[in-house]
Amino acid sequence: MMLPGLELKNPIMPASGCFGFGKEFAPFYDLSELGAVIMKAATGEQRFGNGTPRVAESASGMLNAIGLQNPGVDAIIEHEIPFLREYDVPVIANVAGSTVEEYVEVARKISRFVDALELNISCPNVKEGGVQFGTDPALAKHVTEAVVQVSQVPVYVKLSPNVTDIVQLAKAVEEAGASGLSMINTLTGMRIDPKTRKPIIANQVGGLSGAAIKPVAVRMVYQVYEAVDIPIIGMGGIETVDDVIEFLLAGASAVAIGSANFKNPLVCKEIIEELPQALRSYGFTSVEDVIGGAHRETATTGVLRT
Amino acid sequence: MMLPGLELKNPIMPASGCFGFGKEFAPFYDLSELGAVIMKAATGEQRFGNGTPRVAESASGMLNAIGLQNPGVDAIIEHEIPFLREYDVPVIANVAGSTVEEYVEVARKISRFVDALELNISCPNVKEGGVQFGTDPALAKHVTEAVVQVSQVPVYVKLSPNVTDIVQLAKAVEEAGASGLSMINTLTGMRIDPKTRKPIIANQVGGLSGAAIKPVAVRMVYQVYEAVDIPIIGMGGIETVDDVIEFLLAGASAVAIGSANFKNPLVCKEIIEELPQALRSYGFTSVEDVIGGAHRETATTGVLRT
Amino acid sequence: MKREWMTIIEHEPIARNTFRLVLQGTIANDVREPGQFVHIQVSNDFYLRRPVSIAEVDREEGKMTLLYKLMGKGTEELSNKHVGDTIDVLGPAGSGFPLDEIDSNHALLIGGGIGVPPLYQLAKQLHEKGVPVTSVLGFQSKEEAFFTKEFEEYGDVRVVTNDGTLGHRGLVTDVLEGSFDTYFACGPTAMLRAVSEKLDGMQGYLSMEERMGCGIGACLACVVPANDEKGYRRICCDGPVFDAKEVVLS
Amino acid sequence: MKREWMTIIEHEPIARNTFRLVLQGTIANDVREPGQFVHIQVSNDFYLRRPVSIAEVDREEGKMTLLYKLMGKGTEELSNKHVGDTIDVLGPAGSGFPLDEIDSNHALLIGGGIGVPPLYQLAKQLHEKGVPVTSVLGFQSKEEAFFTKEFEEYGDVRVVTNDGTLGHRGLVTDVLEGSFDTYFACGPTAMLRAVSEKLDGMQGYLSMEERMGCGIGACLACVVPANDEKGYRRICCDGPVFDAKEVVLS
Ligand SMILES: Cc1cc2nc3c(=O)[nH]c(=O)nc-3n(C[C@H](O)[C@H](O)[C@H](O)COP(=O)(O)OP(=O)(O)OC[C@H]3O[C@@H](n4cnc5c(N)ncnc54)[C@H](O)[C@@H]3O)c2cc1C
Ligand SMILES: Cc1cc2nc3c(=O)[nH]c(=O)nc-3n(C[C@H](O)[C@H](O)[C@H](O)COP(=O)(O)OP(=O)(O)OC[C@H]3O[C@@H](n4cnc5c(N)ncnc54)[C@H](O)[C@@H]3O)c2cc1C
Ligand SMILES: Cc1cc2nc3c(=O)[nH]c(=O)nc-3n(C[C@H](O)[C@H](O)[C@H](O)COP(=O)(O)O)c2cc1C
Ligand SMILES: Cc1cc2nc3c(=O)[nH]c(=O)nc-3n(C[C@H](O)[C@H](O)[C@H](O)COP(=O)(O)O)c2cc1C
Ligand code: FES
Ligand code: FES
Repeated sequence: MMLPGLELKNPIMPASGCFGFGKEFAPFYDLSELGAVIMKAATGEQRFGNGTPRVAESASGMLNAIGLQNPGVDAIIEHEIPFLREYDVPVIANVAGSTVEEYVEVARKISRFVDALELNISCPNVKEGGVQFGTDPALAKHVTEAVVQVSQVPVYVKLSPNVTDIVQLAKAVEEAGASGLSMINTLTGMRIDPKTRKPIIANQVGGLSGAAIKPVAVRMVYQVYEAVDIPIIGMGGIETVDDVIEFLLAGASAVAIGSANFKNPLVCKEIIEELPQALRSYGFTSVEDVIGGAHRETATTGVLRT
Repeated sequence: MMLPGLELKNPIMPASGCFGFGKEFAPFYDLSELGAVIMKAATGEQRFGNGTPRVAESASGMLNAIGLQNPGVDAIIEHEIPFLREYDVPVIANVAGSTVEEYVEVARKISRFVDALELNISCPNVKEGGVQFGTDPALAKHVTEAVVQVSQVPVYVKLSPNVTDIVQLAKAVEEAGASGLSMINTLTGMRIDPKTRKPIIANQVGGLSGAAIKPVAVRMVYQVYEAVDIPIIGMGGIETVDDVIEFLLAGASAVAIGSANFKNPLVCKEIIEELPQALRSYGFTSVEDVIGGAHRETATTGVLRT
Repeated sequence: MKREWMTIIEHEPIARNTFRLVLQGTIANDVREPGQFVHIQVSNDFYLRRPVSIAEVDREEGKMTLLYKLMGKGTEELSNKHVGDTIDVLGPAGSGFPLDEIDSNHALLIGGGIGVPPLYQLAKQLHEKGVPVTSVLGFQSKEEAFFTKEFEEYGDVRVVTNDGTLGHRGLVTDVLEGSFDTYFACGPTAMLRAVSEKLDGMQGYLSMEERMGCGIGACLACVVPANDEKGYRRICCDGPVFDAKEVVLS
Repeated sequence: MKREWMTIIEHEPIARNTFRLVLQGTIANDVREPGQFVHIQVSNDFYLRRPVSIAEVDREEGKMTLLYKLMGKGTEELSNKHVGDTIDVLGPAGSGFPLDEIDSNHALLIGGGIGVPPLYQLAKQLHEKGVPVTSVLGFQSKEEAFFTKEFEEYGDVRVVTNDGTLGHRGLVTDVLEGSFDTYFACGPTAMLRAVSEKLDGMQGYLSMEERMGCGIGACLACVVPANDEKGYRRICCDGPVFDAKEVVLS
């Protein structure tokens, strides 16, 4: 499978922030088996992130407010990317920042060492920068243009679901030159503990991920697929091979798996192994055959039921 | 407890669309035990709603696209309200429409027969009208003003979570004269069935409700509580008495329970019975004591843990 | 109608992917008509309940039999339950076949696949009433067939399979000939439509299916268009059984 | 580290709201140090795993003991599991007490409440190494106390309860006097801070707690500020045990 900048053995990759820089998962399986790896966000300088607690549990999901903790773009290039480069797997850098200048700096530096960028304009967990770029189409367009200009590799823009009109955002970044989209990031949420009477997460709000958000993610992928001509990496609540097929049918060309890696560190590998058989059982001949299928299917429900 | 137009025995009420007009739940318990009843949406004329399937299951939640099926405001006044009026319980009418004129007509007619209106500008399941009033602050303000003007009872505006900035919407309807807010309606979502390759719901998209959306709802109530001076009826994923306390701490003055009535038709009654003991066990002396508590609490976590 | 934790007292496979489940509890005492169903909360992992017809009931003993087929995750999880486990049941739900109103000299029962179960209690009660019964039972193949012997206790049985591995090869609509005055059908909507077209003019009752929310008539998830001013019926409470002239099969 | 379905071979209450759980499986063979933990998926109803310390391990027999207290829904659900059930475990996780590096003439172990468990395997291995051990075990009350006898097998024990119903009345920090050269503490952060201030200057190791996501070092949920250029440590893999000088207790 070919996507801009990426030659994928399969459409499965771990989502940014849920896989570190790969090292912690390497003892569990060979990272070369993955379609690609999306690294944890990189910013211009080292960041220490938010206070703890940083995670909270919710029904079929979790909240997180890590706050873009990372060692900074230079340290990532020097200490993290070489490890991933030992594997036969495309590497995608997740690019974050508080200002357009920071995004541009990170993109310029890191794009020489990776196969594609995922432009993170949707992190809800930092006070300044990040998410407003993802909720205002004009700002989204502006930062995308700037990053596309300096990047040596294709740029996928990661969209926030916390918006009234996701299609408008998607079109804005497509116009700005994005080679692809990555969606969705987390929904902003909060948990309050009746015992302490306070938000569980130190940052008060956090990003909701996991199976709970899958219907919102599938809906957004479906809507955006009809409106843009660039490929979509779909994510949000994927836990099983059926979930992967649901995203592909909605219009994703590949998928990323985030929080499910915490439930089961082997989840990506297991789904990759199950995928061929699952495709056959639903009557598909290839992954390409599935992509966007829900937009084409006209048979009546009864026909395919047994 | 007093809220505009409502004298509540307790802060628990069934949410609109999940309780019909009460008749179906009357065999399970005495409706007079409820804090209030929020009726199914009323429109100007009878509506037949969307095609079936209208519901789909998701992780810790469900999608629905009923499409505002209802017998029309006149039939509701004639055939449904009298039944509820036999109980000692405040009745709230959920007012829907496709145009400002329809909202105004429904509100004018029905407000003489109920204790408060819940202005539904947030139904995601009808093609025209409904949700755009809930996503554009100027439109929201306009329809609220018009309805407040003709209503003989206080108007609670029901907000949609499918927006970039919920606070902006809340402020707009407060300015327009809303006596309270009701939040949240459902998040727009989709499920696709790998077997049929099509969206499960005939309407394609539906509204996500249930425990899955609770963190989003709590976050929105928390943010809006800080920005407005009118009371909030909180809802979205409430299933237990702890969930009720979580919404009250976030800033809700009362709560509504929706889809959980389908899992357990006795859920409202059971939570009403459990509430006094739960309040005591967390050290509260009254419901009022809890409302907005998360905004005031400053003790360190350790103190209240045992 | 009530919510109750019923106890599983028997649970066994009876055909390919098909199980027989016997539940004990007071909901069984409340069953009024054949064709009613129960709304089952399989476990906390599922947000919605699953509707399953009551295939047989012993009101005095407080026992009811369900026959169900594995169709997805919920029924699969149900099949893992053991004798002695309890299960969250809402019921008895819906209006069944209006036996009291029915005056028939020869009844034709038509069941397709997992539409067969509610007809079993119906056959039994028609037989008790002295009405001669002919049952047409359609399955995909021999492996999927069940209860064909049991139906014989209450009258003639015509078995049809898609692949001909048991009984007649073809569709239930191939073998509806005879001098019947009333029919009762349960199965996929496509089958119900074919049957009602073929038997147009005869008094008929259809048991319908739709995805449900509440199961008690409050949410309007389960509607089917109707031929009158009201314009619709709720399958969960106005049905699942309807007079064939009452509803519009789309 | 691996993911494995371990079998429950013993499960019993040992104090108020406190349980002893013995698991069998190959994860036990892999345990390296006292103070490591396992990350438990209690059931499908819970999205996050729960970290629980390994209180005792028998590597040869492939058995490990956990001691846990009911603190919420996850531990409550765990307490409903029966002998013979299997449970989804990730482990052994984290770095424990670095026994090989430790050269002590008299070790002081300080455990508060449910911080006591990891010290038990530590006491045992220090004892085997020939290091004299004094254990200070703090509980809220007599009903909450556990394993005080068991610790006596490996050295002196000083029991402290908040309400004085067992041993000394007060806090663990009241009874730390003695000629110790190394201390090992596990308990609430407030206790760890008090202990490390009181024993400032002595070589010390702290076992810490934080809400976790992955439990394997990938998500950065579980960080604690550190005194060096890196600026932080991950409790789940750099810890949970740290040199007291390494981390900043806020
Ligand atoms: C009145 C009535 C009586 C029924 N009686 C029986 C019976 O006696 N035996 C039997 O095997 N089946 C019966 N069914 C069908 C049965 O409800 C479905 O097969 C079952 O709900 C599938 O659940 P699942 O979790 O295995 O499938 P999934 O596809 O995982 O279910 C997902 C959701 O869709 C719903 N759903 C899927 N298929 C159907 C369907 N055909 N009808 C209604 N809801 C559906 C489920 O309830 C659930 O909410 C009956 C349905 C109705 C409406
Ligand atoms: C390294 C380590 C070792 C531990 N060892 C033990 C032990 O041996 N015995 C024991 O009883 N407890 C131990 N704990 C604490 C134990 O993890 C929590 O009591 C448990 O997670 C509470 O889960 P719950 O579902 O009952 O509570 P809930 O409040 O319902 O849990 C909600 C979420 O918060 C997390 N959480 C709540 N309290 C804590 C806490 N104190 N630390 C970390 N996460 C928490 C849960 O894991 C879950 O994700 C240890 C914690 C850590 C970090
Ligand atoms: C702990 C955690 C950290 C995350 N960090 C990042 C990040 O650094 N950059 C980013 O773009 N997304 C980040 N995300 C979002 C995920 O990449 C993903 O978009 C989201 O979690 C939805 O997918 P899921 O439901 O499979 O987890 C993070 C998510 C989690 C749970
Ligand atoms: C089947 C169904 C029908 C609904 N109909 C309405 C409606 O008519 N008007 C309205 O304002 N909200 C309607 N809602 C939204 C609920 O009132 C509520 O806002 C939402 O479901 C979130 O609460 P919950 O998670 O407790 O269900 C409906 C929800 C469901 C599930
Ligand atoms: S399922 Fe709710 S009305 Fe029928
Ligand atoms: S819990 Fe994920 S890094 Fe520690």
